Amino acid sequence: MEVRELELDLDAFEGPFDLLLTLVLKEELEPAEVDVAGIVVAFCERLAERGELDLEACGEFLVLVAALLELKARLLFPDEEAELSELEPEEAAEELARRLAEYRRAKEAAAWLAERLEGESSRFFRLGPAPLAPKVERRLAPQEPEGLAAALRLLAAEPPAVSLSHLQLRFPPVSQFLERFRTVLSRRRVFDLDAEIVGMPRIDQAVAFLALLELRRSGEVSLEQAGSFAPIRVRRLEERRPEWTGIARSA
Amino acid sequence: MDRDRPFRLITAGPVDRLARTVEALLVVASQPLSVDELAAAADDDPARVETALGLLGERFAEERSGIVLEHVAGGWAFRASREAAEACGRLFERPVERGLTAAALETLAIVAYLGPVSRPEIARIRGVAADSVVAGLVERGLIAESGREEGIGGAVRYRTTPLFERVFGLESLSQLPRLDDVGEEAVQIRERLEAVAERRGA
Amino acid sequence: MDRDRPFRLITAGPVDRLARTVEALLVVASQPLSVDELAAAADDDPARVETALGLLGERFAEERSGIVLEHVAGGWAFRASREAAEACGRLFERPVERGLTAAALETLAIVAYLGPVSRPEIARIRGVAADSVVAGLVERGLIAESGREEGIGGAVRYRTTPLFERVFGLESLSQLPRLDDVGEEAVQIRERLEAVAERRGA
Repeated sequence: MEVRELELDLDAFEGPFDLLLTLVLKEELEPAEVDVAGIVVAFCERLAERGELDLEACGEFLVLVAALLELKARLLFPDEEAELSELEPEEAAEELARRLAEYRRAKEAAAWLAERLEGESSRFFRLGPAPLAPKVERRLAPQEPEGLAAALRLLAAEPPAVSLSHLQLRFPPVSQFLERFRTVLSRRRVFDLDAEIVGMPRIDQAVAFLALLELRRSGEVSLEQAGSFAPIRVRRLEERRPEWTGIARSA
Repeated sequence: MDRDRPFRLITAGPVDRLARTVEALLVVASQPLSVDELAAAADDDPARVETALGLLGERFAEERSGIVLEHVAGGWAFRASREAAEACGRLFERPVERGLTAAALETLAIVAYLGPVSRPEIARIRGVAADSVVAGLVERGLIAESGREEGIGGAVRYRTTPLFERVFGLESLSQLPRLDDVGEEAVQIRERLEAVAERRGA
Repeated sequence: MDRDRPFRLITAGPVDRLARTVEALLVVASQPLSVDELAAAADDDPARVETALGLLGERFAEERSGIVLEHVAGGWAFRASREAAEACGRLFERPVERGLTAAALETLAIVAYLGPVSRPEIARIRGVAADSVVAGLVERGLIAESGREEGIGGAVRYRTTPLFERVFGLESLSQLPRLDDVGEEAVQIRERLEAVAERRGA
């Protein structure tokens, strides 16, 4: 499966994934305009159609989409110094559910509007002034020049700090899992991924998977899976330990 | 049909004269006119204007007339009859609503329900930057600026326009279905998320 | 008056239906429509459209109706009856406006302090598209075009007008209140505004 040829149909873009990446890199498409969730959904649908887990494709996709997400996040929230507020998992789940409900309502309301518009398609009315209507003259009472100065002062005022409260889902660094897996592999030649990550939060499981793909890419391990959703077996290949340079930095 | 006076619909009398005046006002107006606006322009009583509008509503009704009186966007306005939609479609564009994308409708819904609302707020709800979509809706006249957020350096806020109500055939924003009635409650979504998480974790 | 069918003016028949269609087209048009345009839109014969216009001319005539069908250069259009002229005058006479909207005031301030200035520059500083606000201020005569930016295809620039100075009680722009806390000269004010806009927009 060619990740780069993944066909996308998003708000701001329609076409293959690699064209989208090219446009972003050439700065012809704002990363902020890109609906990353839409890309993930498209990829998952494609994956489901195939019915088998293509690790190569998953790895490539995760790397590309992570890079895109990072780029988008940096552009939306350039203030790297800002403190991320800590939320308890309970509160984070609450917040996530609240946001999803809000978005779902917006979508439902939009569907209602679309239906309404369809029903009103046979209603025509004049948009401009009537052909023979008198001209409107607007007159303005005397104004204080101080109002102009006040308006510019407001425009010159520093904007408030951007709230980062919705970046509560924090990703553990990939390097943490790389170290952990290397330690396990130094003791055992083979282990099952599922046994290592059972009970972890979903975010940690995802990052662990990312670390595994990186180990495979660097030739440290081989991965086996009997079938879809079967346990993923990790096997040590050799002692080679290349310098880590990839995505750990960004995670 | 009496050919000598075939079109004297409204018998002579003060309300009929007022009805003619209201008719005249509506045919030159650029926007729907409220009863108060009509009464002020006609220099007459709002209650009498309502009576006149009742007469005109019978006369300018769908199937009776090519000109139809409607109550929309908080006022009264003339439009073409639905019977003539095909002919109108051949002569007039629909620049306001043509090609409204799903993104535009979602943004419009957010502004209609939550307005006045800023671009960052819209982006937060939709998860995508709202700049070009908002600019497109302003251009179409469906939303307009409505001050800035409280505090210093606040973002520009937007609300829907009377044109929005007119295009969607709404008497007012209160005709939108209640948000509580559409979509799922946060509680329900949360329960679903938890159910999924449990299945995965097991 | 026959109360059972008081408003069936035009006897049933194809020309009456056509007349209703023509009525509908005229009430939607913002320009006079020629017989050919009407015939094309109604998908009917020009001669029959003329007949329909004749019917409508009798119906929408002075003293009979507040809506009057008029033949002007370029075609046919509805207008208000002379009887309603006074009321229409009141409708279009705007009360003296007490103030400007926040958007208009911000834009006007930018043009006054930094002018001549182009629409893209105004949009950059305000962080929102300036097209409709600028168009509104031009229409009201508070700002006017003043050349273009350097280079081929440069954007139109705007400056304030003598009417602006009258409304704000200024003999010249040099009487604008000082903005030393923002910048001493226009150049510094502009730099400061652009820097803040960039931080706000990011």
